[in-house]
Amino acid sequence: MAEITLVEAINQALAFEMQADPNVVVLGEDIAKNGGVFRATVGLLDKFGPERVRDTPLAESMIAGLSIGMASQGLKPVAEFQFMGFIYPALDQIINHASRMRHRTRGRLSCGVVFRTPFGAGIHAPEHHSESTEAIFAHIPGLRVVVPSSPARAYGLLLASIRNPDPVIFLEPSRLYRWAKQVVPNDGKALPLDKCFTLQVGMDITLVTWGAMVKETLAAANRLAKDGISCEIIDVATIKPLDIETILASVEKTGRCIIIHEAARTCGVGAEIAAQVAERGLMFLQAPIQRVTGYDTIVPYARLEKIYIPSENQIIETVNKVMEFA
Amino acid sequence: MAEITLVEAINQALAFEMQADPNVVVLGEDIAKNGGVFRATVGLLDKFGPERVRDTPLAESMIAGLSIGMASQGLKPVAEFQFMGFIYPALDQIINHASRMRHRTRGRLSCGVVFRTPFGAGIHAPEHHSESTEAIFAHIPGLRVVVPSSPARAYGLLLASIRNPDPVIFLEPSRLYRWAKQVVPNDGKALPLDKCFTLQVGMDITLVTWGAMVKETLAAANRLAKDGISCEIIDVATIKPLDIETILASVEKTGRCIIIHEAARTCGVGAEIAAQVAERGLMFLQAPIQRVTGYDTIVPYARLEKIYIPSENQIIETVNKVMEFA
Amino acid sequence: MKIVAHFEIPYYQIVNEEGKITSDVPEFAKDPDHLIRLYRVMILNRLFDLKAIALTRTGKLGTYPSARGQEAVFAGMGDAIEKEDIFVPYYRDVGTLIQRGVKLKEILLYWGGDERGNAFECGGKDFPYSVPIGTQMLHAAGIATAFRIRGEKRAVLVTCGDGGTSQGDFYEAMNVAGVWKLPVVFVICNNQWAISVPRSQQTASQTLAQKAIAAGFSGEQVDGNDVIAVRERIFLALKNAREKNEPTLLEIVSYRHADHTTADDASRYEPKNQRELEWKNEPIARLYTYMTNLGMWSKEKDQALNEECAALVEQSVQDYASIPSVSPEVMFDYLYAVLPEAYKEQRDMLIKRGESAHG
Amino acid sequence: MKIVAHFEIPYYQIVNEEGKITSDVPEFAKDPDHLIRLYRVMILNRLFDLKAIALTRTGKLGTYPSARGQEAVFAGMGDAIEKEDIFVPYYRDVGTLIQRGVKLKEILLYWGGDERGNAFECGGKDFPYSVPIGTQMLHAAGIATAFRIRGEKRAVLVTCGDGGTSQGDFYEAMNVAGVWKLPVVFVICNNQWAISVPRSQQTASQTLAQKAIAAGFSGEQVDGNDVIAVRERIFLALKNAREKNEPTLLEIVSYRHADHTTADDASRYEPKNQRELEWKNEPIARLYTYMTNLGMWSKEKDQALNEECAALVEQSVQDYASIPSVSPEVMFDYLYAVLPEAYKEQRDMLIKRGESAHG
Ligand SMILES: Cc1ncc(C[n+]2csc(CCOP(=O)(O)OP(=O)(O)O)c2C)c(N)n1
Ligand SMILES: Cc1ncc(C[n+]2csc(CCOP(=O)(O)OP(=O)(O)O)c2C)c(N)n1
Ligand SMILES: [Mg+2]
Ligand SMILES: [Mg+2]
Repeated sequence: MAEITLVEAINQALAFEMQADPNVVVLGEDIAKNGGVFRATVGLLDKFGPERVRDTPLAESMIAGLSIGMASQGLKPVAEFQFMGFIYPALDQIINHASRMRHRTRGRLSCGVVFRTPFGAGIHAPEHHSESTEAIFAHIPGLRVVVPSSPARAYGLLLASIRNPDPVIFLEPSRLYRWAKQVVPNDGKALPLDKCFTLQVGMDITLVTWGAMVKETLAAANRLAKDGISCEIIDVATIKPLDIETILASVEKTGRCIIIHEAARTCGVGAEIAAQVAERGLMFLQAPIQRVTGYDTIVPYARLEKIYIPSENQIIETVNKVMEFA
Repeated sequence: MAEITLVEAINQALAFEMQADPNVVVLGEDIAKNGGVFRATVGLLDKFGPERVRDTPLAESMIAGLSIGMASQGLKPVAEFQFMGFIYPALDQIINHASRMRHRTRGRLSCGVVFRTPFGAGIHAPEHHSESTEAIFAHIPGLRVVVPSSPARAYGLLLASIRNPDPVIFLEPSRLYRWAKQVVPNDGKALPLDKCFTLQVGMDITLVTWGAMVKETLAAANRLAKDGISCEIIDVATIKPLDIETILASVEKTGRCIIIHEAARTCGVGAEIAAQVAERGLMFLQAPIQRVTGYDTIVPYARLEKIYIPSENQIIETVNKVMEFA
Repeated sequence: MKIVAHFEIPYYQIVNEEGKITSDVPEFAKDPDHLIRLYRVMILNRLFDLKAIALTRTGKLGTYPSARGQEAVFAGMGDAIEKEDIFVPYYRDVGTLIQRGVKLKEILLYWGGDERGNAFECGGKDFPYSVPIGTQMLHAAGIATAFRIRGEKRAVLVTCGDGGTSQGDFYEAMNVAGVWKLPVVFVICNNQWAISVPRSQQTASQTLAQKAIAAGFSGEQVDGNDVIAVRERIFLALKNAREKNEPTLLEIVSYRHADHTTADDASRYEPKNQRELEWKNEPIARLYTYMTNLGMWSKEKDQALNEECAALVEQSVQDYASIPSVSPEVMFDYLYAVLPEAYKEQRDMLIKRGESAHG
Repeated sequence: MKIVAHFEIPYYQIVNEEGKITSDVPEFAKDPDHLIRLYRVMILNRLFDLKAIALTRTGKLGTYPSARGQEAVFAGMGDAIEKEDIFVPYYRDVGTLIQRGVKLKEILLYWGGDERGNAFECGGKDFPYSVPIGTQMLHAAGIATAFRIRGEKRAVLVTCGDGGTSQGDFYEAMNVAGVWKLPVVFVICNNQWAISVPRSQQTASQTLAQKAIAAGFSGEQVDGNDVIAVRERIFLALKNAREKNEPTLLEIVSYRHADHTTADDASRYEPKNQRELEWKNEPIARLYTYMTNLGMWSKEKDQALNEECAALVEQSVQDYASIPSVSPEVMFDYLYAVLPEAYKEQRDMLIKRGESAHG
């Protein structure tokens, strides 16, 4: 079986579920004939036709609002926003409607939609193409927020997201779209939407991360292992609802915790994880929790984006600092 | 001198600054002839005329986008969003433009706007009128987020916000609009935008809060004092940038910290404060940090909103729990 | 210079303010029972509004938006729409909801601050009120898209106010309805005010109906005080939607004979006398005159109907009062299809607190 | 039924695809120097685009959006607008920016991934490129509002693509411009494509110009391959804006003779031959023919001009290459007017890291 990239795994999951469930409809800008600017939806138009694979006019609030209407009648819209920087016009529809349709109708209507979008910096894109604002969605009750970091997890988590009856914000790290290949059997098996994935078991320190930063974190842990520091790596994967139990159990074991994310530090999801570990795991902590994050600045345009993204070195330095804490 | 309410203090500050600075322009829905649905802008149309006091068509993205354009040419727009639940259509303009105009033009253009909006539950308003989503704004680099909790602070902080050359999100706790009256001299004196206010000095525990929850926090501290528990109360007031030094200094003294906010817990601003205290003040902590917050649910419609808002009792219980921690 | 496109906006009226016929009477309006049904909904709506306003004064309801003066549009819509169609209201559409099977006590429950009022005992997939102005237009387009994808011959009817036409969502919805040929009818309830902002300050477009030109389909104005014209034009537009996948924009022109909501005080901004001047056009008297002139209605019948409707309203207030109060943990019960582990502790805490608050 | 409003959309052309005059030639176009100036901008734009595309291939630029085939609209705008007016571009407007005083090396710097390209050494308060589609229309309306409040006789010129007309912001901006009588000219650069989505799938409206009807002011189509018509219509619209506070919507119709950007591959979706068929309309050849026919231009002059422009482009590439690299801490230096205490530690960390990365 051939190895596939993360974006190919997305495509595989979409095709699988469209085949399995006639209610699944894919929509977005340039997703039909063009197959998506990242090629995530390539081939779907030919396989499933223009009724179920729809190029929309250029309007993101519209994409979200349409999806909400469609979902209310039992369809399963999977909508693509071309980049996370362009999802903001849809926030009103997402916050004021998608997240609360079930709640405010006491279950009479629901909103089983998946809003997919590539996110993060590092692909030399124009301004506004490199945002990581997952924290906004993580704050909104009623939403689920899912971030895959490997082809296999992209496949399994996307299937789970489509099958889940709640609105899901599905964030795809564009920096990983073509990073690593993996064999991903097209078996239609979903992964759980409420569990962290422990990517590496370790004894000395817990590194909690998600999305594109999994790459640097794995690399850092690899180098740290050579210095005899054994890192446990947790890929949060589902940011909302948060599986804090897995994280706490790890911190109980290691006594140390670093959270790594690309988003700006202040009020990022790292703050929530740190707060919960501090509230519930204070007694385990042998050193202060640390966050390695993007700066509290606008994500810079391409020239400086590499400097913005937390580096392998930054992670290693922070681990060393935490390990030295007495 | 007469005592005035918080909303009257807002009005006083607007009138003062419009008089002092001809560049200040006020705009929003129903703010001119009608004086605003909460009467915050009452009288301004008569004093300053229809060019500078503008009823807009009903469109929030438009209100934000217009303000950005106006500010780029040196005006000082102070725009009202009728309720926080209706600011979301403007998030795209705020996140993609207001917050970064100075940054992306390397200072050539700037965006000195104030976006005012009432927020919070507890006034028996319809659905979507009771949100507290300050955390969204607190996450966005380039913005300032300010929340007054008394007439005097409303006056001084609003003046400071208008005079500040950065974009300010100015959140007015509608539950406090007519809660307490205070003499507020119309002296044009601004308050600092980067300092917490210590409302009450105490020795045993630090209570960190802002906005409408100042009310319950003060009341709880009052009752706790009778049991011999001395609370230090910090009104964060400016949520972004965060004056963590004042909070840390207090926690260093008391060894205990509770953060109280009305917004949903997950990824609320309380998480950021807890994270920073845990990172930088771990050695001071005699008990785990706790958060007393709104639930991770949609703010319920009027019938249940009182149950949603954290109560005086909840604060007292949490303080007692933290005080008992050994 | 050559002209490459031209457009016209028609205005429809069948019965004028004197109760006189000004154009062909449609078939349905020749049936007295049908007219009386329409009339009854308008009376019920008006009496219900008065009662609801009274209830807000005693704190039994929160804010309430009255339809006074606009009853014809809500009655006409409810009458024109088929059961299988979907209705997407804004927040003033009590008259239509009644005809869709929503109970008066549910409407009271909603404006009394309880989401159970959105649960609609009658079932169905109509939307609840939309508070964020304009957003619902897109939901309607989405529902219509679902019908197209499934090949169902159903239509969607959606409403907004004159103020709502300024929102981007209004336009985006019309635009996609035009280009995707969606079976949706957009209705603007033009009552001349958006809270305190008059129609003239909302937009410079001569009519609101012409906004459809931007989306490439037809728009028309209808006399909103003429329930016969309203019902007929909406009926035909829905038919067109169902049969030809043609969207339509209808601007129903009337006047808001009330404060915006009970939280508003129109005397601050409404020119003195304007309401009085407009009152001669109000829709209930017009249909009364028309039917009385034709001998199908009388003062006596009117009184009986008013009494019947008043009793219904009274009953609904009692039904409302006897609805058992709700457990706070519903906040969590409808948040997700299945409550995630992460929030169970919060739900338990809420229940514990609720108990101690009561005990 | 009566007709209460009617509208027409005109189409303007002065020189057709054969270089023949089809309507009155405006005064400015009788001045050969003026025409040559316009022609020069178009040539410069085209050569610059080709160079920029080449630079992306070697990684010296990031993504770049070519104006090939649309040079007339950008040249015409830059010529028509006054210095005191404000220009609010979308992202394809190189030809206009040049005329506004922005240096070619700055444009390269921008597309090379550096915000300094937005700093415009020439100063002024023109806006930088707008990447989030449609948002800039509102900025233009806001700037125009500032002019009205201050009583300044200045106008604002703003652009978007055909795709951009589907955004709510586009409509909201036009609506407020209409009702507030704002001195703003909205220009739609209709190149028939929004990335892969053809004009026909973007909206059902017969013309894009008619979208102005929704906002209550006039819209017109202009032959976008006829730089004389483009320049004249924009000039008049700006004049109207300045003198009468009348907004206008101009749909400039041309064709995108390029991939959407260098990150795109139009062969995936563009029908074969369409580009070739459209090429006979392209604006540079048309003006060349027109001027040559009138004896004011020649092959020799053309070659000289091309050489001069190529040299300018070449020089700009060298200037670009010699711009010193930027210190990472600029991220913080332009974030706020004065960096708040809360972020100083992060800035220091960044500097420290930068040093160690270099050292
Ligand atoms: C997005 C949004 N902004 C503001 C409001 C507050 N608001 C409620 S009703 C209203 C006026 C609506 O006027 P119109 O659309 O004409 O409808 P009407 O109430 O007159 O029937 C406003 C501004 C809102 N509900 N939603
Ligand atoms: C809000 C937003 N959504 C999506 C995009 C991605 N995007 C960039 S250009 C483009 C197509 C624009 O087409 P059009 O408006 O016709 O302008 P053109 O590029 O053809 O000149 C899209 C979808 C964006 N930049 N902004
Ligand atoms: Mg209205
Ligand atoms: Mg285009």
